[in-house]
Amino acid sequence: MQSVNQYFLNIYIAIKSVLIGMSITFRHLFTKSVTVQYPRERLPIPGTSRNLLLNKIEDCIGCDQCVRVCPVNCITMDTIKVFPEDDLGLASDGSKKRLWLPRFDIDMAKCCYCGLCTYPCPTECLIMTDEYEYATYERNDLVFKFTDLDPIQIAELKEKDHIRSMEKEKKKLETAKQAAAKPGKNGGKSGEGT
Amino acid sequence: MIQAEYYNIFVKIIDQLAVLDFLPPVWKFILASVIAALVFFHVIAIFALVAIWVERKVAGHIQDRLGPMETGWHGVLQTLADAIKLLIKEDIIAGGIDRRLFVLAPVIVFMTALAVFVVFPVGENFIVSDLNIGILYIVAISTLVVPGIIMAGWSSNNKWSLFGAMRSAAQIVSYEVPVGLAIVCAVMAAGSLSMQTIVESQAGGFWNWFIFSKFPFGFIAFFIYFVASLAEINRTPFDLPEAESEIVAGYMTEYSGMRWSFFFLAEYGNMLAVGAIATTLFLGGWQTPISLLSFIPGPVWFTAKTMFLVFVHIWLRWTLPRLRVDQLMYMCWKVLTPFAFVSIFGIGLWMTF
Amino acid sequence: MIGKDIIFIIFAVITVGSAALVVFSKKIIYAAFSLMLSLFGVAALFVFLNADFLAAVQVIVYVGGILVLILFGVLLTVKISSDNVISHLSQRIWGSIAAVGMFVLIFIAITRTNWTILDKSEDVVYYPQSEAIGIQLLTNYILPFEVASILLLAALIGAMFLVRPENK
Amino acid sequence: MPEIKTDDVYIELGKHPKAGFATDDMILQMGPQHPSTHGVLRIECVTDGEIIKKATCHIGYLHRCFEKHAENVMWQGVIPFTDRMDYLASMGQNFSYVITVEKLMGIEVPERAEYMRVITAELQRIASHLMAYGTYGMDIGAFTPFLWAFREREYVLDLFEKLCGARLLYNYMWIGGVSHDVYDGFAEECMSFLDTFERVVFEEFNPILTYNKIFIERTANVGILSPELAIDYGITGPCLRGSGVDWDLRRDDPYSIYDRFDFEVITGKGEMGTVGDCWDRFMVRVLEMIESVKIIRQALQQMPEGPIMNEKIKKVIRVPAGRVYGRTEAPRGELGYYLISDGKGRGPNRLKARSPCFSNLSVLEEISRGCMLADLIAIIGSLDIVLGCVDR
Repeated sequence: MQSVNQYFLNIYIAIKSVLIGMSITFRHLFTKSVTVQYPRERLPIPGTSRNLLLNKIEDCIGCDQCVRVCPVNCITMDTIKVFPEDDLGLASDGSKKRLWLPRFDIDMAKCCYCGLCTYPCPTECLIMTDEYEYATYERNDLVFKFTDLDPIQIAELKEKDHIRSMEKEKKKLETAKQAAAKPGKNGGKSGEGT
Repeated sequence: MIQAEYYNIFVKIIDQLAVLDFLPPVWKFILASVIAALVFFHVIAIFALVAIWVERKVAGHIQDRLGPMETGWHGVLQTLADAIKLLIKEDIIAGGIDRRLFVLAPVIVFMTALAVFVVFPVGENFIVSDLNIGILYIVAISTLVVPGIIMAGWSSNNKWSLFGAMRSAAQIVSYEVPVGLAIVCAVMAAGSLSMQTIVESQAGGFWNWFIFSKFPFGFIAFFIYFVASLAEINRTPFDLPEAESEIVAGYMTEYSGMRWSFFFLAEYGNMLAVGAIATTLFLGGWQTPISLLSFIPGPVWFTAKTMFLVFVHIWLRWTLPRLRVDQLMYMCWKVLTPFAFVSIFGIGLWMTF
Repeated sequence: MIGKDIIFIIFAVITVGSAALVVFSKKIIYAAFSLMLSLFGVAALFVFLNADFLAAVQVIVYVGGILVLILFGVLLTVKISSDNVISHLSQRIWGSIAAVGMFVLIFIAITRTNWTILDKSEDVVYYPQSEAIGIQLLTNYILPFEVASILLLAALIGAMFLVRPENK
Repeated sequence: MPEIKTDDVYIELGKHPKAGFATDDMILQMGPQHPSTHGVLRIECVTDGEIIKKATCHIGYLHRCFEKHAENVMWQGVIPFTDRMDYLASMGQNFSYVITVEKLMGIEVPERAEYMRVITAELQRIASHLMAYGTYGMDIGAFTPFLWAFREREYVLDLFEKLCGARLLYNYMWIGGVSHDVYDGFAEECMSFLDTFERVVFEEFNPILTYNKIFIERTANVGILSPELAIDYGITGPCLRGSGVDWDLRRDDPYSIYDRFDFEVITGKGEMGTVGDCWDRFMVRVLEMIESVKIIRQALQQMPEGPIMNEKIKKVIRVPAGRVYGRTEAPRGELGYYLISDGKGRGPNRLKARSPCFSNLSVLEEISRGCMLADLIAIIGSLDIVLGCVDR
């Protein structure tokens, strides 16, 4: 008898639960939809959102903190020390800029949007903007170049830097030679050998 | 085969065309049959287009979204665009496939879905062929789908396909029993196998429909037919043969492009067909519910009732989870079949006294 | 009535041709599906004989029942990965003797039958068969009908007994 | 040792002469591209028809060398990688890592930051369990609850986006505090979400899926995980509690400020079938969401004003030498990090993550033996694995 009751009870519960489910779904037929029609309607992006990275290069002092903290190495930075005759002016926080930045590339294809690079930036020039539609057809187009120097300038600077480093090397050699010449012959020999 | 008793609306139309007088009657009949087949192919195709759109919209609104919105007004043309995409898609036949059976299977499945439409009494004078054994014909044709599905599953040379085909065949063969018994209830009440006669015997208001007139047995029979027919056409909650979370897409896994869309057309054609059968057997076919509304023509009523049942199919699909194989069989043999016998017995008693 | 003949010939060719395929095809699965076509053709020929009830029953029982059983048998006994489900033509001599003997018997039967009854009435009056069959089954032939149903019931119970798991 | 008879082996293989039929097993490769393996998991099933004889998991398709990679980045640079471990419950992963590092450094976190951490971790638990609810419904065949769950999850993600700018991979909890303070109106938005969410769970989620008869039939008495087996396999989290074991790190080994809140630890009671079946595991998740709602309400009321970062934390973090194991109750179970530092490097010398999903998945082979193919799907879904967490 127990099992017979159970049999009918099961049928009753099944039909009841199906009807309850159907009534809920039927009610939802007339509720307002929660989606938006994306290209035409957009949800507002909150100010904190982390999307495309932007470097305000005129403020960047080339401190290399962002490069070091980035867990996926998506920032590449080259720096050239300023020459005595150049004056790069001040960054927004008042610190003096001491480096030329011939290269500041961010590969957004690698970026993991963690935002760690923006936190240590002393001049707050590296920020995450709310721009999120930057899909490209070429993967290379996702490498964003931020330097404000043109290629000719970069070439000149590199040439200059090369000369400077050569001179430095020379100076170093000379000082080494002089240093070597003073104490005795052994050091001098090794200096000549190089 | 070609009898005067087989009242055929297409033959009648062709007969009245003076241009075709030079043809012998047999050719006229063949011409009429070809036209009928073309008409129903298009009915299924257009219905499928509309039904898929409706299904997407209903699913969308149930799930608090909007569904297709871009192509045309509220996305009406979306399925058309998809159909065109399917037509021009590359026809992939993977290696290791039994090519002949693979190509033949969707044709057979679709053919059975199409052939059922011959005997539906859409209106008082609107039926392709009022076969004397109409409902038996439907049962016979719908069994043909099983070899088609097995063919698809076996020829795909894919284990998921084979699983799907096995499940589907077992399911359809089993559920033919409650479907048949539920049909017997209506046939007993009407005393005829002819679809038109069954409809005519339900004339005179909705209380004469078999779902209400033999209460509760008619209602039980209708309920059993509805549930079992859901299983016959592999709709949720009985969509095990194509359960995507279990066996990928069942017997359709290897199909793509036009061949796949034939299966899809057949599925929606079957939905329309079982809706129409349930309407004819239990909901009074083209009869008006109350005589006040008799100015609305029969075909409208028939279509409205069928579409309502199709809507319930869609509605159920987006509500319920899926059964397991053994529970499916339990439901068929231990729930639906006994209750079908009870209702046969009840209607038998009703008819006797 | 050339059109009617053409339709008949088409169905006859389908029936005989697919029956031949059943015998001669190498793959068992092809044989099984050809059998479906053959049985379907026979159903069509029944329709030609105004035996529509019989045609429907032919499709339901043979295509829906027996053929599906055969297909299940084929699918379940062989690995799907192995492609060589080949049937061999063995015992050709005995087989052809039996076939020819059967053909001769049927041919004799056809030639000796008096077909003139059908020739007299040019248009055969169609009358519903299902009703007549039903009445006959439940009046004159109730005993064979019940015996057949008891036989089927016995077969059912036997099948259930056979597949029952052994008691542990 | 039970005695094994040769006959049993033969019968199991289906090759015993008395068995009548010589049957053959079918080897079914489920995945790595399969709709319900929840990622790139391959399960090699030996099946007899639809009955699973053996289901072997093959993992590693999503292996990203996270632990090795962590040795080459700075201490704070590991946090984005922990995000990507269990990408459905990133806050929980952050939480576990940062409290481990703080334990090693021996620093305190400001009160306000602790509250923020608890609130976000519990919101994340809700989001993660919602995902489990939705995908489990989809595994069983109901599609609509999936999107409803996503709708609710969306509100949580909106809160997170406003809070820290990201929707999925937050990097919110930093060593020594949290990255962003709450915005104006966070508490009100959060409260209104919690109110509607509680109503939605009881009025929509439970009637349409949890108490649906078909769903109960599919999940009750399926994949029964006994408490002993669960403990033997090191199962943690809702899967363990579903087996009726009353164990929750938030209560039993309180970290952060969890000892200040009043909440219940939900355990499976075998309401619809046996204790430890799929339905119990599922129901534990549903009820845990309600408990999380309680915790968030209390935390929002108690939250003090103050700083959100420890002032001692420099931009380059120095961690003293030592080794430490820290653990939290992540949405999927006990998530632990074992860290070794030599005190000189700018990052960990060795990092080992004890991921809950990996341990939970290991029991699949044991509990799926002899069930049907459809049950296997139900069991995988009820274990609620994330392949990013399994493979790391």
